[in-house]
Amino acid sequence: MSFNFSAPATEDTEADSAPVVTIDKPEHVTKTERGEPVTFLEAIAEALFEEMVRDGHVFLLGEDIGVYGGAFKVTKGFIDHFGSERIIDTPISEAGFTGAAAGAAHMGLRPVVEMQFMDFISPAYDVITNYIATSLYRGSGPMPVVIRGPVGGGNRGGPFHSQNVEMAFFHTPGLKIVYPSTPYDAKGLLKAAIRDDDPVIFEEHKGLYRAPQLREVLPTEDYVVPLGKARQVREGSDITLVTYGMMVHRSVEAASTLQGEDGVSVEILDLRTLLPLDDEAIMDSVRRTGRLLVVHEDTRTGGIAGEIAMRVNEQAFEFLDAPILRVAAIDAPVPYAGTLEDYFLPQTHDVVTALRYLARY
Amino acid sequence: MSFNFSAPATEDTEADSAPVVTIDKPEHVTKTERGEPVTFLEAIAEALFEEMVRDGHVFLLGEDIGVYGGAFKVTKGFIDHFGSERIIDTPISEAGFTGAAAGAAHMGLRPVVEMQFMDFISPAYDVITNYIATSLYRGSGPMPVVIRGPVGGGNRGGPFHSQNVEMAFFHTPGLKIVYPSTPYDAKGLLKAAIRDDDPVIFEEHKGLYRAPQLREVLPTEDYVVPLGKARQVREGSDITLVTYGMMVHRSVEAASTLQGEDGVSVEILDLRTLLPLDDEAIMDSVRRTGRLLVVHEDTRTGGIAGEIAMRVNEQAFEFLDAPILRVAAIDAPVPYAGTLEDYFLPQTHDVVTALRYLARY
Amino acid sequence: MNDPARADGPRLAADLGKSDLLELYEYMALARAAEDRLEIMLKQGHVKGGLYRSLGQEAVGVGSAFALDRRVDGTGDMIAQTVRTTGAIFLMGGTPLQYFRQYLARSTGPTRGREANVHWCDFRKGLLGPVSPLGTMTQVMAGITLVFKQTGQPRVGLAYAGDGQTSTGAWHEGLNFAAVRRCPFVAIVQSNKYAFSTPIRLQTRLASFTGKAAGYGIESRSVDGNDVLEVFEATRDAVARARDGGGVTLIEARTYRRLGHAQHDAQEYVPREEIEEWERKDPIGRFRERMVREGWALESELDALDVAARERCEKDAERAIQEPAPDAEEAVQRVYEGLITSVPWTRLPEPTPRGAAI
Amino acid sequence: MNDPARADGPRLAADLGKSDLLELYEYMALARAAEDRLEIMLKQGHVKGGLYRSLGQEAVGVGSAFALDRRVDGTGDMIAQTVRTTGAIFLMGGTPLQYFRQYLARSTGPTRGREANVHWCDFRKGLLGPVSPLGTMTQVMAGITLVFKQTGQPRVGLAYAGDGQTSTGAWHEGLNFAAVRRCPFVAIVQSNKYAFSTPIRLQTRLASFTGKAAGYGIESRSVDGNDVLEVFEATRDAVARARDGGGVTLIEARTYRRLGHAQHDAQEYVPREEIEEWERKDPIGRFRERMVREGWALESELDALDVAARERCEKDAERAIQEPAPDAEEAVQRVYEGLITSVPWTRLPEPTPRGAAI
Ligand SMILES: Cc1ncc(C[n+]2csc(CCOP(=O)(O)OP(=O)(O)O)c2C)c(N)n1
Ligand SMILES: Cc1ncc(C[n+]2csc(CCOP(=O)(O)OP(=O)(O)O)c2C)c(N)n1
Ligand SMILES: [Mg+2]
Ligand SMILES: [Mg+2]
Repeated sequence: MSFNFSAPATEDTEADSAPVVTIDKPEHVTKTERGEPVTFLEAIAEALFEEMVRDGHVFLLGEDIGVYGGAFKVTKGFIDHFGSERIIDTPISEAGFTGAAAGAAHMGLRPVVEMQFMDFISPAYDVITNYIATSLYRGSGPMPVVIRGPVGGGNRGGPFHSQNVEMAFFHTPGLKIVYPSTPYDAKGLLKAAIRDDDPVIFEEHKGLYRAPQLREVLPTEDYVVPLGKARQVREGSDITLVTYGMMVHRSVEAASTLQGEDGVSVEILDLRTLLPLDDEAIMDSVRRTGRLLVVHEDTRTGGIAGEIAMRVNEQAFEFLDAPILRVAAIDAPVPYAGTLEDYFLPQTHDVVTALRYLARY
Repeated sequence: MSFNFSAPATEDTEADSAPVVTIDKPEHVTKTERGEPVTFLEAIAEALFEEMVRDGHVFLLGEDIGVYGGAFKVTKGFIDHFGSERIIDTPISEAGFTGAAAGAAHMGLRPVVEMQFMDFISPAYDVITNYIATSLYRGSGPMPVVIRGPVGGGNRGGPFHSQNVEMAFFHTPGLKIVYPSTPYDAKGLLKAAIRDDDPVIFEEHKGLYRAPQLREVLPTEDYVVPLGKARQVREGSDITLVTYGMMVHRSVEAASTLQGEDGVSVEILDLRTLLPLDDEAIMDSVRRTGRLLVVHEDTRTGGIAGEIAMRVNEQAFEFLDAPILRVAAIDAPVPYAGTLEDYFLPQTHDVVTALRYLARY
Repeated sequence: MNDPARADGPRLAADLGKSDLLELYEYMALARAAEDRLEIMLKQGHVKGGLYRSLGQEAVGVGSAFALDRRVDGTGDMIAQTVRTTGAIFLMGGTPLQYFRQYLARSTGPTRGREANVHWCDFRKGLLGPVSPLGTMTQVMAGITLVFKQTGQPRVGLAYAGDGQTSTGAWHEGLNFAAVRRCPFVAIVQSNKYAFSTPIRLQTRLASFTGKAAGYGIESRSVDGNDVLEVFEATRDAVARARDGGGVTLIEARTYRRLGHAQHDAQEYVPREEIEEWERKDPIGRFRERMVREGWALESELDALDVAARERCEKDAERAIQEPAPDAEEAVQRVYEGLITSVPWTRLPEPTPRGAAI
Repeated sequence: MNDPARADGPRLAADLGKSDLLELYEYMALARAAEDRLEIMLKQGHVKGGLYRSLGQEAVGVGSAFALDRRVDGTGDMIAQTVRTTGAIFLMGGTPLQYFRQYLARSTGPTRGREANVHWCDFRKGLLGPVSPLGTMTQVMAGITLVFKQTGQPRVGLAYAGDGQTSTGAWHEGLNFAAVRRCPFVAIVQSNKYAFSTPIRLQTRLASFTGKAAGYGIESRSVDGNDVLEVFEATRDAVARARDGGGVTLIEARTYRRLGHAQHDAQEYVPREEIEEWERKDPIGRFRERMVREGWALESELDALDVAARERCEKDAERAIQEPAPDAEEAVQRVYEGLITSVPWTRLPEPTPRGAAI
C-alpha cells in the first residue's frame, strides 16, 4: 500500500498547520549539498530530512519537535516543510506516542520517535519491550520504528538528563541498538535504521552533537552505514579496544598516548551497532592481538562488556593472553556536580591505565 | 516514628473492610508451626505473614491480593487478619502503586508490592529505576520497598506470563535482586529483603511454587538468609556451575549424571542474590576448579552470565583452564506452544552437554 | 452489515432489516458455541494455559463490530479485540477454526503457536490482536487511527477495554493522544463489574465510565451492554462521527462477567445471587425472546442458527485437535527480519560454544 | 500562618489578618528575588545545567502552601514541589541558602551536589523534591497520603503538576490511586499555557483541567492563579476537605509562564503581546496594588519586604558561591545503605582489576 499524507490538519487541532512541502529546507540540513562540513547533530538532521523526502511513509513524533524544533533543535523548521501531520508534537506521554508509533508501523508507515532526553524512554519500557520488540515473533508483522534521542553524561545534566539506555534494551530480543560516534556514521546509520524493518533504538550522545572537532564533509550522494557492522577506527597489533559513542574519542586519545609513550599498538573497534553485536569483527581482532579492553561510558555492572567477555570466551578463548578487562562508569546514578560527574565517568587516563596494565600483563 | 494502622477503612472505599487481627491465621501459613513441610509458595506466605506480625510497618499492595488472595493465592486470608489498610487491593496500575509504595517508604513504612505476574513490572520500570533505585543516592532517604511476584517459563504462559525480569534491573545501581530456589531460602531471603533498607526485586519461579518434591520442614524459630551470599548446593572439584532459581534443580540433575556416568565432580553455586553478586563465592570456587559454566533460564544475550564472565576475567583469569561457558534460553520472546517453549528453555540435557564439553576441554 | 442502506426488506429495528437481525443473533450464538466447545477441549486437556470467556457479554462485541465497515482486504475498519469480544472477532471475519487453532497452539494457527488465546492479528480483516499488558492496545489503536487521519483513509478504529484497564497509564496516554489528534477512534469500555476479582469501586470512584470521557474532552455514551441493538446504535453513531472527522467517542457498555476471570477462577468473591440476576439478563436469551415476540424471526429460524453454530464449532474443533503442534526448531525464527537467532550450542550435532555465535 | 484563628488583629480578606497578608507578599517577593539572583549567578557561570523560573506564577505556590499546616518537625503537611513553586518551598521552611547551594551543586547543599535545581527533600519541613520524569511525584505523594490515612495522622499532601504533566500515565495512575483510596491529597495543576513549547491544545482537548477531575470522581475548582488570595482560599477548602476524610481535590490554577521553559529557551514560539498581557497581570504587582488600595499595608512596608528579600538573597548567594564543591570520591557513596560502590580499578594506587570487586 502506498500513502499520501493528506493536507494539513484542520484548525481545531492544529494552529501550527502549515502548507506541505512548499517552504524551503531548513538551513541546517543543507550543509552537505553546499559542500560544507557538518556537525554530528546536523548529520542526524540531514538523515531525517532526506529520508522524509525520499520516503513518504516516514514521519516523526515527539515532544516539542514541531515549531520549537526539538529540545536540541534537530528538527528545526521541519514542520514548515512537512506539515503537522508528518511532524507530530505529542502530549507528554512517551508510552502513548511510542505505542502510537507501533500502530502506525502496522499500517505500513515508518515512524521515527524522538525522546526529548533518552532518559525519558523509561515510561515506554513496557510498550517497547513487550509490544514492539515481540511483534514480528508474535506474528503481528514487522515493526519499522526508530526511537532516537540524546544520551550520555558530561553535561552536568544530573541523574535524569545523562543516562545511557543501551543496557535497558540490550537484553530484549527483537530490538536493535545503534550508537554512532561520528557525523558520517550517524547519518548513514540513521538512514539504515529508518529503512530497517526491525525496531531500532538510536542513541545520540549530547557531547558529540555540536563538538566542532568532529565536523566533517559528508558525501553528497545518498549512503547508508549497514547495521550490525563495527568499524575499525585504528589498526593495531598489541591490544584490541572495543568501544562506542563518546568513548571512541577518549579511546583514540588513550591509544595515541600508548603509541607515543609506550610504543604499544592498540587496535580500536567502534561497535556502532550494539545489538546485534558484530562478533566477527571482535573475534577477528582479538585473535590477532590476544588482549581485549572494553570501554563504555555506561555503568559497570551489567554493562555490555560482560556480554562481549562471554562471547570472546565462547569463541576465542584460546587466543587470550590476558584477562579481558573493562573501563566503565562507576555503579551509581549520574551525579550532578562537576567534581562528582567527572569522577563517575570513565576518563582518558582510566583507559591509559587499563591499556598499560594489559600491555604489561 | 512508630505507626499504628488505624481501624479498617470507611465503607465508602472498602466494603471488604474486616476487623483487624481478630481472624485466625490462614491455614497455609501455619504449616511450619505445626511441624509440617511447606511448599515454596507456603514458605513465601509464611515470610510475609510473620513479617507483618513482627513489624507493624510492613504492609502489602497489589492487584487482587485481598479477598481473592492474589493470582497464586499467596496472601489468601491475609485481608481478614490484617484488614484492608494493610492488604491493599490496587487499581490496575503497576507504576502508580509502586510509586505509592515509594511514598509510603518515605514515611517509614515497609511496603511489599506484589506484581500479579512479574512480566507486568514493566510499566513500573520508570519509577523503579529512576525513583526508587536512586532515592538514597539523591539524598531522599532509604527505600525499603520489596517488589515480588511470579516469574519464569515452562507453564505455557506465553510471552507475557513467563518472563524472568532480573536483567531488566541488573544494570540499575541501587537495586538488589533476589531469586531463591528452595522453600528455606525463599522464606529466609524474603524476610531479609523486607528488613533490608534497600529496594529489592524478589523473583519467585512459578514452577517452584507448588512443586511437591521441594517441600521441606522449616525451622520454627525466626531466621533470615542474608542477601548477597551464594549457597553451595553441591561440592565438587572439576567444574564450577553457577546458577539460580529453577535452573538449580536442572543443574543438580545434570551434575548427578556427570558424576554417575562420567565420574566428573561438579560444584554448584546457587547465587540466590543476583545483585549484588557474591564475587567471593564465585571466585573461591573457580580458583579451585578452573572451569566455569553459568546456567540461567533467562535469555542468552545480555544475561547474567556475561557479568560473571567479566568478573572472573577481572579476578580469577589465571585460574581458568577452559573458557567460561553458558547455557541459557534462546534469544526470543517466550513462545506459547509446548514444543516451542521446551525448545526455547534450557533443559537438563543442555547442561549435561555443556558440562561434558568443559570436562573434556 | 456493511451498509444498512443496501439491506433487503423493511427496517425492523435500529434501522436494520431481518437479515441483519439474524446475523446479530447468529454471531452471538457462534461466540457462545465456540467458547462452549473450547471449554470442553480444555477439560479434555487440549488447551494449555488460561481460558477466558465472554459468556453473558456477547452483545457488546457483536453489536459494536456490526456497526463497522467490515472488509477482508485490509481497507475496512479495525478492532482491537479482547478475550471478551469473541463475537466481534468472528464478525470481522476471523473464524472459529482460527480461534481453536490458536488456543490449541497449532502450527496451522494464526501465530503458529507462538501466542495464546485471542492474541493474533489479521490486518486484512481488521483484527488487531492484543498483548497482555493492559492499555497497550489503546495506544496502538491510537496510532492506527492516526494513520487513517494522516493519509485521509475513511477508516475507523475501535478498541475494547475492560473497566480495570481504564486505571492504567497506558490507556490514559493512548486515549488522550487519540483525543488530541482527533483520530477516528471509538473506545468501548466493557464495564462488567470486575477486573479479575477487583470490584469497580476499588478501581475508580466513578459511578459511570462516561465520566472518564470528560477528562479527555471527548464524546461519550452509556449503553445497556446486554442489549445488542442498543450497543449497535451507539457504536454506529460514534463510528459515523469518527468517520466524519468528529474525533473520539467513549462508549460505556454495562454488562457482567458471569464466569470467573479465567477458567481457574472459582469466583468465590461473587455472591451467587448476583450471577443469577445476570443470567436472567442473558443477552442472547433476551434478543431471542424479543425477536420472536416482535415477529422478527421464528423460533425455528433461531434454533437453526444455534444448531449451525454448534455444528460448525464441533467440526472445526475436531479438525484443530487433529492438527500438529509447531516444530520445536521454529522457536528460533523471526525474532528479526532476515536474521536467525542462534540455536543453542549444546544442541548442535557437534556441540561447540563457537556455534553459539549469531 | 498555621492557624488563621490565632492571627492577631482584624480579618482583612480571605479570613486573614495583616501579618498573614504581609507574609504572602513577603514570600512571593522572596521567590522572585531568589530566582533573580540565581539568574545572575548563571550569567556569572556559577550555575551549570538548566535554570527554571516561576516568574509570574509566584502566587500559585505561595497561596497554596500558605493553606497548609506547616511545621518543621516532620509532623505537618507536605508538598511535592516543582521548579515553578519556589515560593512554596520557602514558605514550608526551605531557605534561599539551601536553594542556592543546591543549584550551585555545593557540598553543603541538601543533596551534597548529587542532584539539581529543586530536586531535594526535607521531610521534616514537608518538602518532597521531585525527579525529572513527570508524573512520578503524584504517585509518590499518593503513597505518602495513603500512609497519613492508614495511620490516622491528620496530615495532608499537596502535589503540584504542570498542564503538560497531566498527559502522563504516571499522573493518571497516581491520582486515581489517591482518589480510590480517598487519600488526603490536593492536586494542583498549574495551567501556564505551555509545556516547554507545547501549547495546551496539543496536550489535551480540555478547555479547563477541572474536566480531568470528572475522570476520577474527585472534587475540583478552577482559580485565577495570579490572585494569591483566590489560590489560598481554594486550597484551604481542599485541605480542610482532605483532612476531614473527604478525599482528593484537583485545583486548576490558571497562570502563565512568562519566560521560556528554562533559561536556554528563547520562547520564539510565543507572541510578544501574550507575554506583555501577562506582565500586566503580574501576581506580585497585583497583590501589592490591592494591599495598598484596600489599606491593608503601606507602600513603604512592602518596599521594605522587597529590600529585605533582595538583601537576604544577595547575602546567601555570596555565601553559597564561596562554598566548596563536593569531593570527587563521594560519588561512590550511598548507592546502597552500608555498601560502598567500588572505586574504578584504574584509579587504585596500584591499579589491578581485582580491585574492581565490590
Ligand atoms: C498491566 C497489566 N497488569 C496486570 C495484568 C493482569 N490482568 C489480566 S486481565 C486483568 C483484569 C482485567 O480486568 P478488566 O480490564 O476489567 O477486563 P475484564 O477481564 O473484566 O474484561 C488483570 C489484572 C495485565 N494483563 N496487565
Ligand atoms: C516523562 C517526561 N517526559 C519529558 C520530560 C521533559 N520535560 C521536562 S519539563 C517538560 C514540560 C512540562 O510542562 P508542564 O507540565 O506544563 O510544566 P511547566 O514547565 O509548564 O510548569 C518536559 C516535556 C520529562 N521531564 N518527563
Ligand atoms: Mg472488567
Ligand atoms: Mg505548563
